[in-house]
Amino acid sequence: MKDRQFWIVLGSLFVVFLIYWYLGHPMFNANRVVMFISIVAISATLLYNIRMAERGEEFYLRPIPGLKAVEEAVGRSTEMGKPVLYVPGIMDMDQVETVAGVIVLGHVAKMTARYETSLNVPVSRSIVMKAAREICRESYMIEGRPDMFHDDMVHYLTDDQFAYAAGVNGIMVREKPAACLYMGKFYAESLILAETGNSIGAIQIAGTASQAQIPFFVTACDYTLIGEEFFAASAYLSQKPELIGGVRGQDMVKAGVITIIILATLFRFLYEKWGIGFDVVKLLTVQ
Amino acid sequence: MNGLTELILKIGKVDRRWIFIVLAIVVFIPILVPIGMPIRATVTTKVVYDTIENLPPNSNVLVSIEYSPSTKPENHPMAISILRHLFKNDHKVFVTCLWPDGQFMAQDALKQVAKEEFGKIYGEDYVLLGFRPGGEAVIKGIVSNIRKLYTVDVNQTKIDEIPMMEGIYKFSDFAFLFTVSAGFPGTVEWVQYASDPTGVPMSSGVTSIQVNEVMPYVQAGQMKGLLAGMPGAAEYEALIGQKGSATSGMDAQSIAHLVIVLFIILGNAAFFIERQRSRKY
Amino acid sequence: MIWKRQIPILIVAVVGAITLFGWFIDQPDIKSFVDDDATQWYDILASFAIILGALNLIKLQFQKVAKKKKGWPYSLFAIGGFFFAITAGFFIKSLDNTVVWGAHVTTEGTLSKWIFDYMFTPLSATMFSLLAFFVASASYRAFRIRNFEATLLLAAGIIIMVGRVPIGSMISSWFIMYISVLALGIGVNSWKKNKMITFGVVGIGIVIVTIAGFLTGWPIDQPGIFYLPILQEWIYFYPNVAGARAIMIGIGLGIFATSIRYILGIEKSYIGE
Amino acid sequence: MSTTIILGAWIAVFLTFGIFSYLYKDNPFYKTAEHLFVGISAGYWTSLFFWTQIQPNLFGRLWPSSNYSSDSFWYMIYNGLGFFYSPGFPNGGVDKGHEIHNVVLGIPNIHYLIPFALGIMMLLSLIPKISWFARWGIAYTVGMAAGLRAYGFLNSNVIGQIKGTAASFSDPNLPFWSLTSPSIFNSIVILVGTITGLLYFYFSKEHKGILGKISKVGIYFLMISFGASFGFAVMGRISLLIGRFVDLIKYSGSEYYNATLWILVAMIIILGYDAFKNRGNNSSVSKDAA
Repeated sequence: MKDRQFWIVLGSLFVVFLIYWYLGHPMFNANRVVMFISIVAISATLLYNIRMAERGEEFYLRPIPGLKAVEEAVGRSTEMGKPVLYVPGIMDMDQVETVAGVIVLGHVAKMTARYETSLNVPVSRSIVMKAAREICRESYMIEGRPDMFHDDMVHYLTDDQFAYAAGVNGIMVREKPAACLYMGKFYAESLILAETGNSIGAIQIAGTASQAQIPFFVTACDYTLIGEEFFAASAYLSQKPELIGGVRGQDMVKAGVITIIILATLFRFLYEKWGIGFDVVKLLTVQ
Repeated sequence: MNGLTELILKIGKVDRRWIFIVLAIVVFIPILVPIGMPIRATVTTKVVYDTIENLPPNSNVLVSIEYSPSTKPENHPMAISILRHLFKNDHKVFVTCLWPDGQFMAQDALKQVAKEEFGKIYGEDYVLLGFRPGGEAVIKGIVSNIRKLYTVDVNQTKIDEIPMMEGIYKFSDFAFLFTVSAGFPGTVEWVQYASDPTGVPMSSGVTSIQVNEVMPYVQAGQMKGLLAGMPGAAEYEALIGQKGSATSGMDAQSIAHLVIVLFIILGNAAFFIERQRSRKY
Repeated sequence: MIWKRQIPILIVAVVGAITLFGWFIDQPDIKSFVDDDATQWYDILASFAIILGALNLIKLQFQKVAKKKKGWPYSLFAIGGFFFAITAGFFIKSLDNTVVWGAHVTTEGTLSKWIFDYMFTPLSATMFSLLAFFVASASYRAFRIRNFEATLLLAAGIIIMVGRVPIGSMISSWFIMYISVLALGIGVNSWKKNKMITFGVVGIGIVIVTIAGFLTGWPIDQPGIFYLPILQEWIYFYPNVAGARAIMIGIGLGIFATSIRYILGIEKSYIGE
Repeated sequence: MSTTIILGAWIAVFLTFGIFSYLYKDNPFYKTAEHLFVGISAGYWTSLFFWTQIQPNLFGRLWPSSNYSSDSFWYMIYNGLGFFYSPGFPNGGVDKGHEIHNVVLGIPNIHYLIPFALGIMMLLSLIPKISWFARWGIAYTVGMAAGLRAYGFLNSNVIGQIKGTAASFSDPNLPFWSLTSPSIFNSIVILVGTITGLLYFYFSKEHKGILGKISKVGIYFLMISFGASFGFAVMGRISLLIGRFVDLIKYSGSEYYNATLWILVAMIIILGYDAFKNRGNNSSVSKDAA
């Protein structure tokens, strides 16, 4: 019973709901009870794991291959004495993917500080520029190299999608970076960036959850963090309890979803073949 | 053999604007000189056709337009073919838009099909309710009480002055929903906030790029078939027997695809040759 | 501090909880508030947000002109275009002036519709169609078979691209069988690295395919697994749906988790923290 | 063919070629067209959103014509606004057929003052010093979107997909093998693909041993899915290009005075002359910067 307070609250909520249910559950839309229970159950799982993480409980997160590739890429650009180009996507800080992109930038900035490689971060939103500068300055501080950090390492180009892609292309062609990292939310311009990066022979690593752009990054880049891998990587690097707890909680729910799929197939077979049990399909149809 | 490898490698180094010119020519010529290849309907397109064909006579059908001129070549032929099919079977068509410029697209389609081709009467056979901003919240408003959201139609006439709006108060008063969608808000939001919570059957015509996001709904039965991109629109034009812009675009689409596949194969051939060479030295 | 931080978090928590549990409440007037009024407020605020975004964009252009930043003359076009669209929307309805205010934004023959047809449509449609050219050049210069996963991706992509268009139904399944025998040969060659085995595999493969072809009279669409239109339909309706479904469930849970974190006030990225 | 349509055709063709000229290199034609696009879409959104939501559904509820009384204080404000912009505030109130609820102090639908106030605060946030004003309005939209999406995604994208994956294996006339119609083999493919795909995104355990093999199968299914969306994406882009060429061909007709031909030739000459004039310097940078 690790988190007594959590279980007491959950238990009492459950009892209150039972009493309310047996009192005829006024004002409650009964045929959506399956959704109500799953919302409460999943939220409780997430909250439980976040609280455990906040208590400092050690969670094992499997190593993310993409992150190792990032270290190799920065190492390679140090050998070749060329800069590292980091593109945090084209959207603003209200997008969860941009927030994850800035967190990964902090990790990359620590490496460029340690290896003394120059870092170039063109951005397309003013709030992203502020956040990116903050996190880079902090990383250079932690690595004990505040002297190496200068403000225009992170610089604003333009808000417009294609003008930004053209601007970043110009930087790639002029400075010929050895490593190009694309971490954040991308739309159609992902293709323009990855293709030019390919033509200058740079190592390219991408990370995004934008489903339509993942195929282009997978074929054009050397390594791609796909969807949730990107979020797990940023949680892993940020060491923020609510992010690590969130990843852990979602894993538990995913395991639950897989079990339910297997059980549902089984029950459906039993019910339709020999009439045993209950109609699972009706249960899962919530209107 | 050596000459060929040199040629492939040389193509790899060529300025990419030559590739742009090749694509422009390959797309331009088949539009001018149509070849007319046979179009074969796929299962998902047939399911849409059968679902609309089996709708009970003059039922209320909600058609929602969520695309803009930037994807008009894919979406507009779908809207026109579906409207032709609905008006041929004398259904009552109600049109809403979740995208601002969807209102223009709906206006063009209705003018061409309802007014000019079928001579339908506005306000009795079809009505254009127009655009309301708010994305998924607009869908939730239509599901619970459409009259609070749409008090006037696109020409600013009051709803209760429109005869066909009689008895239409919320989403479940419609027998079927067809949405023509190009992104957010679109088909996904209509499944999540309208069709799933109420059980009203729905189908959709989407741009090619959105097909992958929507296919799981079709396979799980949350949607009745799907028109997938311009090929889907061309197949539907063949099913209703009225050729349109999608069919005429298919020749150019076919040849352009072959050229892109050729580029991928050539590009990878050059990649293998270079890797072979770099391993030797 | 309270105004900038606590109150927005409180608004998110209260509005989020009401909307989330509004799905379950059956009581008429709470339901009508949650489903109708709260939704209407959302639509009104969404409109203000879009207008704010537009004005912000134009503010940037004004600053660019004021400070004479690089390329400022082009910002004059942006500002000119903005005021031209505003006059069409708010001041000059149309030349013959018969349209009601409000309907003028979309009715035929108005200035707004003219701007939409002859300026907005070509600009936004052409901007999107640029991507066709970049896809073509990237397909030559960037889409590489780096590993087995990339091979699967490109193979599925090519089968769908060719199978879905009319030309795909004209390619006979026997032609595809011959190509797969050659592809098998390349695979075996790079795996076994022995010339003899490769020639053996390819030779036997061709013989089998030819005999089977003669026996059945080379029907163009049999066997189905090698006929592109049927193969592409199977790919995008079964294995593709399985993969897309795994991603969809993952993202669905992710969005659920983020929404709950917003409502519980754990996630505050929307106010820039 | 009226002159406005012909003039429109010529402008449309100029803007189309202006954007296409980006393929050659970033040049003044492209920059002009692109900035016009930014300006026009900003102005166009502003007017459209005002006339489809704010005027009918906000002002229509706060100052309905059915409650109009020229001596009430509330409608005096309305007449003041009408003085500034009469089309938006026609005299006699806005007549959009809204029902009237809770009239307080002569103000109909008083609860709509809340979104009105939050909206004004959002517009005021343009002033740098009080840029945080926008947070309340944004908080409302973020809160409501969270409440809507939490339910919508869980119901349709999780539970709906579980139902779709748990296929029925008991149906006697379901064939074991068939490619394009439901069959036992296809149901197994969906079941295995979904479960292995989900396990690929499992982070709490090292992907070794059995879990390693399962997630390997999972990534194969994911790659096929990415391949399909790659194929569809290319298809969509080509369709859009076809649409543009069809329009250009239409405008090259004689009734439009062959707009396409003239503008194309003019642009090629201008850009060609410009390239010829400064072919010496930085031609390598501009070549690839496109």
